[in-house]
Amino acid sequence: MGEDDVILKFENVTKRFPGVLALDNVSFAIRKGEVHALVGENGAGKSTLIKIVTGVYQKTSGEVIFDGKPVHFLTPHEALRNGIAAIYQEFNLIPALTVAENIFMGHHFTRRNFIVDWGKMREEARKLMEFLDVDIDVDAQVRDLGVAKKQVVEIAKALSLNARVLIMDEPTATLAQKEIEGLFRIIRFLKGKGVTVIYISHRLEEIYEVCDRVTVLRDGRYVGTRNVKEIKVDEIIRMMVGREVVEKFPRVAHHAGEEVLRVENLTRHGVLENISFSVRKGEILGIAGMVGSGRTELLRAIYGLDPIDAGKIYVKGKEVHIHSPLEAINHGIALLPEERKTQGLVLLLSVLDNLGLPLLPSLSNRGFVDDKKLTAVAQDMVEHMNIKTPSLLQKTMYLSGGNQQKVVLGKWFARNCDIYLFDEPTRGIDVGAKIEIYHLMNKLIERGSTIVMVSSELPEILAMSDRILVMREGKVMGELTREEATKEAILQLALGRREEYARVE
Amino acid sequence: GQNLTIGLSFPSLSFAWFSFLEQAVKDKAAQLGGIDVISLEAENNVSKQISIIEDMIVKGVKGVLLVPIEVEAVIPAVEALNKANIPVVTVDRRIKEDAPVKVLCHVGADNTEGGRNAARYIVQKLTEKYGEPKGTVIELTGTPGAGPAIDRSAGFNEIIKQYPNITVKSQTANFRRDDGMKVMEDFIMSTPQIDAVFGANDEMILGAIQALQASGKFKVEDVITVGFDALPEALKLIEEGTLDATIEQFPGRQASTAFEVLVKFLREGVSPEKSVMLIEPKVITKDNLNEAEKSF
Amino acid sequence: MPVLSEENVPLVQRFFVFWDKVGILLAFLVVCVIFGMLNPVFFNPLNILNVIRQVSIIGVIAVGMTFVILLGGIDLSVGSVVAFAGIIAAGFQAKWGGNLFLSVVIPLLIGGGIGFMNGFVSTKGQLHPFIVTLGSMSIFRGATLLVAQGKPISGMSPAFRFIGAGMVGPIPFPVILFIGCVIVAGMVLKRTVFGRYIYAIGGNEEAALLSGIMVERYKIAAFTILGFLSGLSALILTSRLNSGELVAGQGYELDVIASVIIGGTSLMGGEGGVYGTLIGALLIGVVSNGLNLLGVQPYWQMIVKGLIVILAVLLDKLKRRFRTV
Amino acid sequence: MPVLSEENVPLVQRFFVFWDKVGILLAFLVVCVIFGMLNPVFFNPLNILNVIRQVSIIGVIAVGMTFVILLGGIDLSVGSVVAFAGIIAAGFQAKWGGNLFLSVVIPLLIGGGIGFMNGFVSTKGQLHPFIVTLGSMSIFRGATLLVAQGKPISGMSPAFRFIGAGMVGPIPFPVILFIGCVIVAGMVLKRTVFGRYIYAIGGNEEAALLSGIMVERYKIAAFTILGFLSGLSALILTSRLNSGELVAGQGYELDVIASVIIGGTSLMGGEGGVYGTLIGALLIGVVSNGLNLLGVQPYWQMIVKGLIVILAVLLDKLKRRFRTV
Ligand SMILES: Nc1ncnc2c1ncn2[C@@H]1O[C@H](COP(=O)(O)OP(=O)(O)OP(=O)(O)O)[C@@H](O)[C@H]1O
Ligand SMILES: Nc1ncnc2c1ncn2[C@@H]1O[C@H](COP(=O)(O)OP(=O)(O)OP(=O)(O)O)[C@@H](O)[C@H]1O
Ligand SMILES: [Mg+2]
Ligand SMILES: [Mg+2]
Repeated sequence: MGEDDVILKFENVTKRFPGVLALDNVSFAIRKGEVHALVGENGAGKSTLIKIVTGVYQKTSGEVIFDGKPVHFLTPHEALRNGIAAIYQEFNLIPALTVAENIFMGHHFTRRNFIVDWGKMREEARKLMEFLDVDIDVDAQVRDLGVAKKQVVEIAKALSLNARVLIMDEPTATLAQKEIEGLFRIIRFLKGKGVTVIYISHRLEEIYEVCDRVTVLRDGRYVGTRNVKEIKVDEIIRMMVGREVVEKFPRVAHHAGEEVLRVENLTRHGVLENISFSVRKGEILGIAGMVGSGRTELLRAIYGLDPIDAGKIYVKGKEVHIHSPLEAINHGIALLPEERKTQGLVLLLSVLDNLGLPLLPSLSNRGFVDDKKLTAVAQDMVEHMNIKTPSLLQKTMYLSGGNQQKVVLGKWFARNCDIYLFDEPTRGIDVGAKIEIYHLMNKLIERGSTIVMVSSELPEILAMSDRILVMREGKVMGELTREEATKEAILQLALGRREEYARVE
Repeated sequence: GQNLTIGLSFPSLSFAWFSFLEQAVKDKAAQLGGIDVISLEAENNVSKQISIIEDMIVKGVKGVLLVPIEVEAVIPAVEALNKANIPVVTVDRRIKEDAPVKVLCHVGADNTEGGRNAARYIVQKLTEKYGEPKGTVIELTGTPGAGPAIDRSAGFNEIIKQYPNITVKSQTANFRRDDGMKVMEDFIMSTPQIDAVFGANDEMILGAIQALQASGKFKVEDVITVGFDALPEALKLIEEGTLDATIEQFPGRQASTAFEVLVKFLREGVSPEKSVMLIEPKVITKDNLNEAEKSF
Repeated sequence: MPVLSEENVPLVQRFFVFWDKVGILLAFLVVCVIFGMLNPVFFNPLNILNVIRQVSIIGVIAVGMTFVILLGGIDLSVGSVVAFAGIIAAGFQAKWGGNLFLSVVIPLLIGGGIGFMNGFVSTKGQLHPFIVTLGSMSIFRGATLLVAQGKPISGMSPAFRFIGAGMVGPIPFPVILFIGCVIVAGMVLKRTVFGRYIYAIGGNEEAALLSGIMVERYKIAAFTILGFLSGLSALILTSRLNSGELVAGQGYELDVIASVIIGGTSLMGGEGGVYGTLIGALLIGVVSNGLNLLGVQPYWQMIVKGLIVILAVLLDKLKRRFRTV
Repeated sequence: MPVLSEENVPLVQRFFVFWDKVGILLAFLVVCVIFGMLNPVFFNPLNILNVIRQVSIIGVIAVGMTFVILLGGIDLSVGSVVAFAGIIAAGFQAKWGGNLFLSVVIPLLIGGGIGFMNGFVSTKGQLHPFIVTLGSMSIFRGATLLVAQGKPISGMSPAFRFIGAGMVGPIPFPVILFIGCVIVAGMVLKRTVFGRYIYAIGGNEEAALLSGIMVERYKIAAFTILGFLSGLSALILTSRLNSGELVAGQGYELDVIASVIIGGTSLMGGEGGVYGTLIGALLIGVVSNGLNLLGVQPYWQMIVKGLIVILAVLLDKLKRRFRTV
């Protein structure tokens, strides 16, 4: 490979955080115009590496060579000016502002260089939405969007920059099939225009669809770079984990018991319409649907976070009226929210405190926390879920995205509940850890709990659910049994072709 | 006849001295009969006082009794009163003398002279004690920048400076009792010998007395203590022998005289004989307690 | 997603959507109408101009404070800046040669300079502006006393007095300055890149940074603007009082911040605007004026003022309850 | 994941990790040593007890304010609560029968009650506590004047005077109350469920809510504690001054909040603690005492105080710069 093909080159890049060596002498190169995948377990150092490129973090030592010259960006501003843009793993949107403005934040269309040209901005935003083939109102406030739509806005924002190098850190973690296909279309389009794309994902199958080469990091160290065409998934996984990982979905058969949760005609004007379903003990109910189909809203309504306009909820046969999460918890219901940073974690607190949060009342004695018990429970969770953290006392804000997600999961796994509502539970979690989590879910079922799982990852929902509910525009379009469920069947329902697959109840 | 509406604007209700003044006005009004008094305080804020007077003009008061927060800053409000043909009498503090505005009359005491009187009293007492004017005097000054604080301190120092053997240590205690106590506590730590304390108002000297009593280092009786304003509480301590003296400025007499002048002008069109009536500030000690205006 | 069409929206809700836009304005009008009914003088045009003029001193600062609070910051030093810039203005008028140009420009520059320092120290030092400006509040109160040597400075020239006491036709000049500031600031916030960045930074500082916005620079700029406007307020005040006062501006910070918050700008940053601040400042002014006109006793004034402020914002926030009905 | 062992950490960095824990304490000690060198009286045990006693009035409130600020709230009404509870205590002592029990218990209950109201209105009404407590600041200042009819109330019984002026051995009783509050609050924050919830809510209210914490209840509780401690401070102050003062507590809010922030508690909530507040309050007290001992002029005191506050927190924050080197 000739030097002039290379656009970005890492030479012995090292990054040290207090107590953590996040990157250890990483050296590799990225070629002009390629789509380069970057993979590795949670905490391997992927996000850190890209943040060093874009000037969010400063490297401890080593060299980043961009376009043949060593660069050292001190702020994202400098990186952007040099044509390097990124979609970060966590959202970087401004909730109170509109979609259009968020897309062009930092590079507003202007007249005379300082007057904002609103018309042009909305027009261009609308064009981007069309290009992405999604239905998002460019005048809506970002705070009113679900996670997936926010992700789409992030993508639009990155596209609007006309960057030479575009970095995407897990852009598809919450996207459903249709949106993912849209994204791939765009990546190919960009590639055609000569843009270099660095693509980070834990969904390895995606790499085969769009990427040319793949680089693997493990524990902050460079493992290797391969042509995607010449390497099998198993081999990538082996490079990532350092050992063989065999079964992908460790699903065991369950015996469904009595009914534990029944929802009848649940309605929330404008969001949910006449939703009815029931789940039995020992079951996993999957909920599938497109972006914005109302799945999150459904879980929130059950959990007492949003007021409902009509409908009834029964827990173990008794009608309940839930107005707050505490009431839900008292009825044995737990919700794992979809946005870990804003809803799942107290970032300022340690891993220990976060894991303990829902447990404190049961781990205390006359109001005093029993720290020994708490530490034991938390330690147990960290080991079970393989949470990578220098210590239990590390603040969760310093964990990698996937490890943060594991803490959110662990928080609820540690507490004994009858009904778990999981919203995108494995978002951002690496392959190896996912299997651990599926094992844990199985354990919960064995323990006699019930799981309702919203997921945009079709293989996961297909493999883990006993039954699958498909939603569209706030309505239940149909229910599929394990036998009926296929990728095609779900997509048909989710896209609105009810007649073919709907089951008469 | 028709009820007369008179506005009273004064700096702040948080200082008891002004509530005596206000009360005196109200008593006088009740005595004269047929008068509504609208009294408004300005939270010690000059621009608020101007707003208040503007509001009084809009409301249509017939006359204004004014206790200015600052001698200069209130002039625009007096200008506005002049323009609206509303007579104004100033009480306690006089607006700047050469200001191009009309004031019907000024009734007041002289804070600078009060400060001088306090200093003279202390000098006399020190002379009695040591046979010559010498010793260490603590001066607790009022809120920095506030008019009365400036004047009282100026008068006090003008006299004290004439005696080179008297050392003055000054610190502000913001006209507050808690600050008076705190600052005094610190003086007690830093000063080996304290002969006298002057507080530019009674609140501060009362706080200082608390500090002296609690110190164990000094006995209040051995320290010459002088306050200012002759509040009932101060008078009571003078009676008990804890406080030596306070300066009386007769707020009640000031207020009722001024009010009478104003009402007379409004009702009978009679201008006062003198345009300035000064009431001599008086040193109140155990010997002339009965001359104090307020009872305790 | 099924979007409700206009006809489907219940009337109540449509009302509250409307309210959402009008916000505190309604509460303000309610207060005005009540005062007007209790005392008709209240609606006298002279009184109305009177109130706006009274408000302008606080209001001009509140316009600047809106920028800072939109960024999620706060500034407690504004009162001291008013005193310091005021004493300097008075000094140039009455002591140091009486040059009109200097006595206008220098105080504005000093105000801007102090604002810059506040912004610089808090952003570069990563200190919360609350503590930095608490420090400068004390520093510049002391500096005021030091410069003036403990005595107010008076005697302004007629030209200088125009700033605070002049009239343009029937309109007091301070009113023109104040309303002018509101309009310009409104335009800046809504239409310029600078304004949009203010919202972005206040809404999510990290996101703004990652979007390539030079966060620190804009923060410092906002504090500088506030300092500058505090300087302007000092000019109005000094000119109105015909004197540089040492206790000027004491306690202004609370009135100013209250105006901004009552006007609906969030102390967390990112939401609000300067028109709300206009209403907020007017509300505070009107309550004080109305109670004075009614001749309410001072003790009761404090109590009633406190209650009205709380009730007004409560009324404004009630809408939230209904918005998600 | 490679965890760095102790030996690998560079010495400088280890120093700053240490500093991180000690925080403002170091800055505080530096200030103390400087004052001690300038005037040896400063380190006289009597003076040290003197300072702590002076600080206890602000300090007791600051302990309560730590709870509220940890939750991301703020309370401006504490000064007025001190005045109101103080005048009530004085009233029960000197006017309404002199019952010791009532004159202690009623002010505490009133303080707690006002705190409860502040918390209730701001959580249920979804108003920022800044504006709610700005309102109650005005309301209870007015109420104080109303109750006292404009005159301080004095003449406390010896038993009541023990609260503020008594000694237990060589230690002033207020010092014991203050340090007691710090220790209890420290335990509550560190060891109880309630304390942990405070941090969780302050760190991320939504996450706390989703974890099943009754956010509103704890917020109201924190305001109630603060109100109660303001009532305690009022007892100490009234008892020490031997009088219920009208201007009592004016401006306390700023000193109290400054103590908490200087002590390292974040105004954004979720970070900090009450031991920091202890140091913060002591720092403010020591600066004032030290400057008084040196006989620094009032103007310069203001300037120097402002500078020291800024420099101390700056010194404390410098560590951040180094932590991520
Ligand atoms: N600001 C920080 N302070 C301390 N440690 C950090 C910080 N940021 C990241 N780390 C640590 O650095 C390591 C690498 O994190 P990074 O976020 O790069 O992982 P990642 O490969 O992106 O993982 P994931 O797939 O979970 O997102 C992790 O162990 C993480 O805990
Ligand atoms: N507070 C809100 N105000 C207005 N609209 C909202 C609000 N919250 C959500 N919505 C809209 O309601 C719809 C349902 O969103 P929801 O998040 O439940 O969908 P979802 O199926 O979970 O999809 P996602 O994958 O985006 O989370 C979306 O179109 C979303 O934009
Ligand atoms: Mg990552
Ligand atoms: Mg969702």
